[in-house]
Amino acid sequence: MLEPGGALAELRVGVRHWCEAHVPPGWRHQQRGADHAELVEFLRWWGGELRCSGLFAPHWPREWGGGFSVEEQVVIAEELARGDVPRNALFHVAVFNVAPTLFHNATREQRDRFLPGIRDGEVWCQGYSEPDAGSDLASLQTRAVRDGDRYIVNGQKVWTSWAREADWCMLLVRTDPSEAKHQGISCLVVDMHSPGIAVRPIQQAWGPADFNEVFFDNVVIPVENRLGPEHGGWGVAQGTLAAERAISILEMTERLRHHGIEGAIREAVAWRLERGEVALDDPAVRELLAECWAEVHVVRNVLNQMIDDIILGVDVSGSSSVIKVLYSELLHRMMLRITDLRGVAGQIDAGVLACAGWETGFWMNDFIHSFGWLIGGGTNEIQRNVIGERMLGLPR
Amino acid sequence: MLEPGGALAELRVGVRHWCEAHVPPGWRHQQRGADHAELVEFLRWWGGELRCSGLFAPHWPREWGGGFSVEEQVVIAEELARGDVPRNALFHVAVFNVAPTLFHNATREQRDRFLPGIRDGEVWCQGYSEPDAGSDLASLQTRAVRDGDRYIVNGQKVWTSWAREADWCMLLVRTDPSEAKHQGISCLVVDMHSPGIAVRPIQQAWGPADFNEVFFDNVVIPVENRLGPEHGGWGVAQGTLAAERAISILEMTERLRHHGIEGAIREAVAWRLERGEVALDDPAVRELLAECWAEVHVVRNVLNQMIDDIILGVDVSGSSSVIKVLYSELLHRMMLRITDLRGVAGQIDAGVLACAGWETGFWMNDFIHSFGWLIGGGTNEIQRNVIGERMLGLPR
Amino acid sequence: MTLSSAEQHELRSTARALLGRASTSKRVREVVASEAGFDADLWKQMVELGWTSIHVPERLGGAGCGYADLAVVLHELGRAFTPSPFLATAVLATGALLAADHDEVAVPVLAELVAGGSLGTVAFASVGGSYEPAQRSVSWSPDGTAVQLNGAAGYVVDAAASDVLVVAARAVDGTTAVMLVDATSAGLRVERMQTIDLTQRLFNVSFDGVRVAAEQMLTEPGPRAEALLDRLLTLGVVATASDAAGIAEQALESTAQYARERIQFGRPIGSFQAVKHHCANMAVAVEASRATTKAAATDLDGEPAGWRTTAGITASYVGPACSEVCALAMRVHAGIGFTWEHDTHMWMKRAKLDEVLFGRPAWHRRRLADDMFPVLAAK
Amino acid sequence: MTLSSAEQHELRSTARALLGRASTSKRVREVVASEAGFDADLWKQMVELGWTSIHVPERLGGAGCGYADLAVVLHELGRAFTPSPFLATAVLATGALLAADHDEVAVPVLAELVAGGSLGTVAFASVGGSYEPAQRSVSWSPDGTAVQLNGAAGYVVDAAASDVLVVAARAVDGTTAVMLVDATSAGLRVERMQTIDLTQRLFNVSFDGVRVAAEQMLTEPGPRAEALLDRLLTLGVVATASDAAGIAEQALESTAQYARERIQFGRPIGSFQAVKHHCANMAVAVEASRATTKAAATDLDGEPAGWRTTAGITASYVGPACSEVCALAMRVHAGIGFTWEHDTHMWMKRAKLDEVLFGRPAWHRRRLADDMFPVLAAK
Repeated sequence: MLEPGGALAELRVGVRHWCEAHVPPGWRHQQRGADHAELVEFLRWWGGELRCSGLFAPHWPREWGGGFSVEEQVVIAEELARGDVPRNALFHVAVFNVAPTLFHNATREQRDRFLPGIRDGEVWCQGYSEPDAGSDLASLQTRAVRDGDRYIVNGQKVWTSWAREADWCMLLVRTDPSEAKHQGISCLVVDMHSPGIAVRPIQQAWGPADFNEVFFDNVVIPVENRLGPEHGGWGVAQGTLAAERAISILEMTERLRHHGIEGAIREAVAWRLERGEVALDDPAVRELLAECWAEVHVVRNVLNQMIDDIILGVDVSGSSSVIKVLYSELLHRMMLRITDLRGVAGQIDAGVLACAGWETGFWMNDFIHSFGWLIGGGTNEIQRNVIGERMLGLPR
Repeated sequence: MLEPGGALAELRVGVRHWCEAHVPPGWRHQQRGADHAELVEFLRWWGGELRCSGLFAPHWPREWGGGFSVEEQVVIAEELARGDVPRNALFHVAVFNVAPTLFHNATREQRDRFLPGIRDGEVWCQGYSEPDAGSDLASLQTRAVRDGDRYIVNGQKVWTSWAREADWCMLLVRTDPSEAKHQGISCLVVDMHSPGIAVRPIQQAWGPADFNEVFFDNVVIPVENRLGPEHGGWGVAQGTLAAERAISILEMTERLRHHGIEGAIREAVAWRLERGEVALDDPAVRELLAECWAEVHVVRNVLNQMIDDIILGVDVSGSSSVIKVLYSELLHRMMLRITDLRGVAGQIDAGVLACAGWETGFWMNDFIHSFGWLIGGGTNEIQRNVIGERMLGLPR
Repeated sequence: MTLSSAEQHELRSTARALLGRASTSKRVREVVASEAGFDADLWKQMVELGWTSIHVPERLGGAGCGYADLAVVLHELGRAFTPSPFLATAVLATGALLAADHDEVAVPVLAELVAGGSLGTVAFASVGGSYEPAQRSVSWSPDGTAVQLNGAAGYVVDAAASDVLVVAARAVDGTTAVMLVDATSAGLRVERMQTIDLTQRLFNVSFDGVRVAAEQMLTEPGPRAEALLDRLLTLGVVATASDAAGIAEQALESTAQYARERIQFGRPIGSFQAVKHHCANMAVAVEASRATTKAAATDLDGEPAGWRTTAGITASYVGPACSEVCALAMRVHAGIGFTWEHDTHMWMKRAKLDEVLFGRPAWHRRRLADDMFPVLAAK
Repeated sequence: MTLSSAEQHELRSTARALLGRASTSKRVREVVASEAGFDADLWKQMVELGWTSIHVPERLGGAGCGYADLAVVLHELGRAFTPSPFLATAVLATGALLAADHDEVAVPVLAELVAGGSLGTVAFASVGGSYEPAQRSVSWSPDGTAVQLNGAAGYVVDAAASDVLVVAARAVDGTTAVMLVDATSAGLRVERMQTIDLTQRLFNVSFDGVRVAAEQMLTEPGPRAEALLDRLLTLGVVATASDAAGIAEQALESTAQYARERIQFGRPIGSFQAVKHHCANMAVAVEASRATTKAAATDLDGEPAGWRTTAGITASYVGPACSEVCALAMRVHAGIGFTWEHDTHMWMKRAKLDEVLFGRPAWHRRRLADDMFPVLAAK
C-alpha cells in the first residue's frame, strides 16, 4: 500500500515497483479484440488491483484513502503511464468526476453514503447529454417533478459511458422549467437498479460499445439524493476541478509519449517504405516523428505550468480549455499522420484494444477514436468560444 | 496585332512569338527594388506595349478591340504567363473591373465617353472600401448630395490602388441615407483631377505604396457620370463577371506554376541544406515541392471546370468564392513553406519586385504579399460565409 | 467516343437512382456482413445497365466510351459506399485486358468479364503493399513451356470472389511479366486481410509453384509489361480518387443538411460560423477533388505519356482532401457522427482506404518529383 | 539562485514599463533607420538596471541569477520588438565567455560586457547559415605562437556594433576552436546582410589572414570547443524563442483588443466566431510557447546533458507557432494590418527571423531524431 508524505523519489520507485509487480505482461496483446463482457471483467479486476495499491484515487483527501499532494499525484501519473498500466476506465467517472463533486457539493451524510461504495468498486455513470442537448448542455429536458420527499424523473440521456455496468448515476435534470435554462437544473444521484430505467448500448465509430442511451420512465429518486440546492445543479455539475483534470491529461500525455510516439519510433525500425527503405531512416519520416515527439513535450510544458500554478493557488480554470484543445488536436494530428505514414498496411484491422488509451499502435483506429476527444467534454469549437470569451474578453 | 477568330494553335504561337519579341529580358532583375515612380513609368510603358499587341483587353467586345472567345482568352492568359510578362497592374482596374461594368451598366454615351480613354491608357481607380466599411462594404458612408444636375461628394475611401496615378475613379457613394444599407448607394465616375480630392499614399506591409487613402471635400460630379440608376449602385458594383475573374485567376495560377513552384524547383538545385545536401535531392523537400506542384494543377483543374461551364452557359458565380479561397490559401501556404525551406537565407532582403505577381523568388516578401489575397476582395472568412450560405444553403 | 455531357448526366441520374434504392446504408451494412461481401443482384443490374463495358471498345462488345464516363459510375458508387466488384473487375482486370498486347488471351476473358459471367482482379502490389517494381514479391521462372509463380502479392482487391487474376511477377533478373491466372490454379491461395473499411475486401494471394501456360502472358515480359502495370496503377489511383470524391460529395451534402436542421442554442448549428466554415472548407475540397478526378479520368482517354503525372497529381491531392472532408463531417456531426449507427465513420473509413490503396500520397509525390524535377529543373 | 516568482514578476513589470516608454512603435521605427540601429540611451538604462548581468555569477560581478530570469527580459524585448544588442552581447557573447574554460581571457572581457563598456557577438554560422560543424566556413591554422583565421561566417548578429567577437573556426583536420577576436583586427571585415526584419541586424564577417594570439582561445580546441558551441546554439534558440513568445503574446493582446473594438456589420468583429476562433488559436499557441520557452530557459540553468534536446523541442515548436500567431493577427487585422504603418508586419517579420536564425525547425527536428531515436528505439 503506497502512502503519501514520503520523499518523491521513493514514491516514484514505489510506484515503479508496484507496476512491475502488478501490470500483467502482455495485457495489450490479450485484451486486443476483447468483447464488451471481457473488457468489463478485465477492468473490474484491474480496478481491484489499483484499489489494493493506494493508487486508485490518490487525489482524494487523506481521510478517504488519498491524501497525495499534487506533486505526488504527478509522480504517480508519470509512473503509471511509464509502467503501461491499463486505463482505469470503468471507474474513471466515479473517481475523477463524481467523487470531487461529492467532496465539494455534497453533505457529510451523502459523502458517507456514496464514497465508501466508490472505494469498494461501485461503478458510476454520468447522465448529462441528451439527444437535443449536446454542445448546448444547459437546454437539457429530462424532467424531475417534486412529489413530497421524492422526485419523479422522466426523460432520456445519451453518450452515457458504462451505464449498463453502473450502480449509480449522477444525473442532471430540469426541476424548474419556468426558469432561464441554466437556472432550473438540479443534480440527482440515481440508483441504476431503480425500476423505470432502460439502457440501450451505443456502439462507437471506432468499435467499443461502452456508450449508452438511458431512458427514465417515472423513476423515483428520494430528495436526499440531490446534490446541492434544488435548481442549483448547474454549478454542481461543473465539479471536476482543474487539478484533477490537469493530472488526468498529464497521465494521458505521458501515455502518448511512452506508448504513442515512442512506440511509433520503436516500431518504425521495422516499417518499410515503398522502395524498401526502413521508415525510421527516411528524412521525411524522421522530421515527422521528431516533431510529434517535441509536441508531446510542449503539451507537458503547459501541464507543468498549470500544476505550478495550482500549487501556488493561482486560478487555472482558463487553462482547462487551452489544454483540452492543445492535447486533443495534437493527439488527433499525430494519429492521422502516423496512420498516413503506415499507408495501406495501416488500414488492416489489428483488433480494437479498448482498455488502453489512444496509443494502441492500431493507428487508424486510434485516429477515429481521437475524434472522441475533439468532440467530447465540450467540442473544441465550444472550447474556442470559451477561450475567446473568458480569457480574451471577446463579446459573445 | 493579334486578332481573334483564327485557330487556337496559331494564336498560341502568335502570343508566344509576341512575348519573345516584346518582353524585355531581365525586367525582373532591373525592376527589383524600383521605387514607386520607376514602377509607374515601367507599367505605363508596358501597358503601351500590350495596347499595340491586341492583348490589352482580349475579353472586351469585338467593336472595342477585343472579341477573343473564352477559349482564346485562356490561350492568351497561358502564353502571357508562360512568356513571363510583367503584370499589367496599373491598368488592371480599368480593363478588368471598370470596363465590364461599363459594358453591362453604362449608357451608350457613357461607354463612348470612357472606353476610348481606357483603350488609350487612362488609369482608373476604384473607390469602394472605407475605414469603417471594409468587410462590411455596404455600410459605406461617403455621401453624395444631389444638387440639380450634379452631386456634391464628401467622405473618405481607403485601399485605393493607383489613386495617385488615376485619371478616373469608379466611386461608390451613399445617395440615400434613409434607405437600408444596400439600397441607398450609387455608383459615380469621378474625374480624379477635380478640385477637392486629396490622395495620401499607404505603404503596404510588403513594401510598395500603390494603395492610397482618398479624401473627398465637396467634390462636384455631374449627374451624367452616374452609372446605373440612382440608389442602384450596389448592383452596378458587382460588375466584374465570373469569366473575367476566372481568366484573371487562371493567369495568376499559370504564373504561380511557371515562375513560382517551377522556379523554386529550378532554384532548389542550388540551395543547400544545413548538412550541405542539395535541397532538391532531399526526400522531404522533394515531397514538399511535388505537393505544391500538384496543387497548382488542382487549382487549374477547378478553373478548367469553371471555364467549361462558362462556355456552356452554366452559372458559375458560386464557384468564384471557391476559387478565390482555393487559390489564395494555396498561394499563401506555398509561399510560407518555401520561405521556411530557405531558412535564414530566405530572410535576407532581396529587393521588392512590384510589377510581377507573387512569384518574385523573394519568398518571404511574397509570403507577406500573399496576405493581400487572403484579405482583399472579401476576406476568406467572408468568402466562406458566402460559400456556406449561397452554395450550401446554411442559414445566416 | 466519350459521352456528351447530357448523356453523362443521364448516366449519373440512373446510377444515383439505382444506388439510392439498392445501396442504402441499411443494405450496405447487411451486405458487408454477408459471405460474398457484395450484392449479387445489384451487380447483375449494374452489368445489365452496361456499366462494366462503358470503356470497352465496340469491337469487343462494349459501349466504346471512355474512362471519363466510367468515372461517373465510380463517383456514384463512392457516394453510396457500395460494396461491389466494380473496381476489381471493371476497372483493374478489364483495364489490364484492354491494355494487353495479346488479344488471343485477353479477348475471351474480357468478354466474360464484361458480360458479368466472371469476376477478375489484378495482383500487383507486394506483400508489403508497394507498387515499386523492385519490391514485387511474386517471382516467375520458366518451367518447360509454362512459367511457374512463387511468392505472394498483398492487398489484392476482391481476390476471393475473382475467377481470374492478372498477376504481376518478377524474374530473378528483374524482368517483369504480367499474366492471366485462373483462380482455381493449384498452389494459389487467397487469404482475407481484414480492413477497417468494411465495404471493400482485400486479400493476400500466395503462389506456391503455380503453373501458368506461357501464352497466358498479356504482353511481352520487360518494359511493355512494366508500362502496362504503370497504366493499371494510374487506373487504380483515378478510380479510388473518383470513389473518394463521391464519398466526399455525399458527406458534404449530408453534413450541410444536418447543419441546416440540427438545433443547438436555439439556432440551426449551420448558422454558427465555426460550423459554416467547416462546411465551406468541405465544399472547396469537394469542388477541387471533383474537378481533379474529372480531369484525371479524361487524361486516361488521351495520350499515355502523361499518365504517371496524372496519377501523381491526383493521388497527391484528392485522397487527403477527401479524407479531410470526412473528418470535418465527423466534427460537425459531433456525438451522433461518432456512433457506429451513423454513416460518418463508413465514409471516413472508405475514404482512408481509397487514399492509400494504390500508394501513399507521399510516395506518389516522390515519384512525381523523380519524373518531373529533372525536366522542370532543366527548363 | 534564480529569482523567486515575485522577483521575476517585478523584473517583468520594470521591463515592461521601461520598454513601454522607450521602445514605442514610433521610437523603434526611428531607431531602425538610424546608423547605429539601436537606442544607445535605452541600452545604457538596460545595463544600469543590471539586465546584462542577471545570469552572471556574483564572483564575476553579476546578479548570480539564471537564464530563466534572463528569459523574462528577452520576452519583454520581443513584446516591444526592441532593437538592442542584448541578444548578441548579453546572451551570445556573455554566454560564450561564461562557458569558457580559460578564465584569464574570458573574465576581463566579460566584465566589460556586463558593465556596458563594450559590445560583443558570436560568429559561428557558416556563410550559408549552417551550424553543422562540417559546414563551418572559417578556418584556423597555427601561425607561430598565434593562429590565423581565414574565410567567413554568416548571419552574425550585431557584428558591426561589436567590439569583440567570439569566433568558431575549423582546422584542416576538422578540429574546432573557439577564440576571442578583436573587432579591429587587421583582415577582419564586416558587411551588412539586409534582413526583412528591420529590428535585428545581421552581418557577414570575413577573415583574411586575421592573426589571433593563441591565448585568446576560450577552451581547448576539439570536443570542448564543440560542446561550447552546442551550448551557444541552445542559448540562441532559447533566446529567439523567448523573443518570439513575447512578440506572439503582444500580438495576441493587440489583436484581441482590435477584435473587441473594431465594428463591422454592426458588431465588434470579435463576436464573429471565425475571428473569435482565430484569437483562441492564437491564445493556445501563446500559452504553449510561453510554457515551452520558460521550461527551456529553466533547463539552461540545469544539467548540460539535456541542452540539445531542449533546443530541439523548443525550435521545433515555438518558432512556427509564434509565426502562426502573427499570421492570424494579420488575418484578423485584415486591411489595416496589411499596411506599413501598423505594427502587424513588424511582429511577423521579427518572429520569422527568430524562427530560423539559429537553424530551421526542420533541421532541429532532424538533429533531435539523430540524438533521440537511437535511444528511444532501443528502449
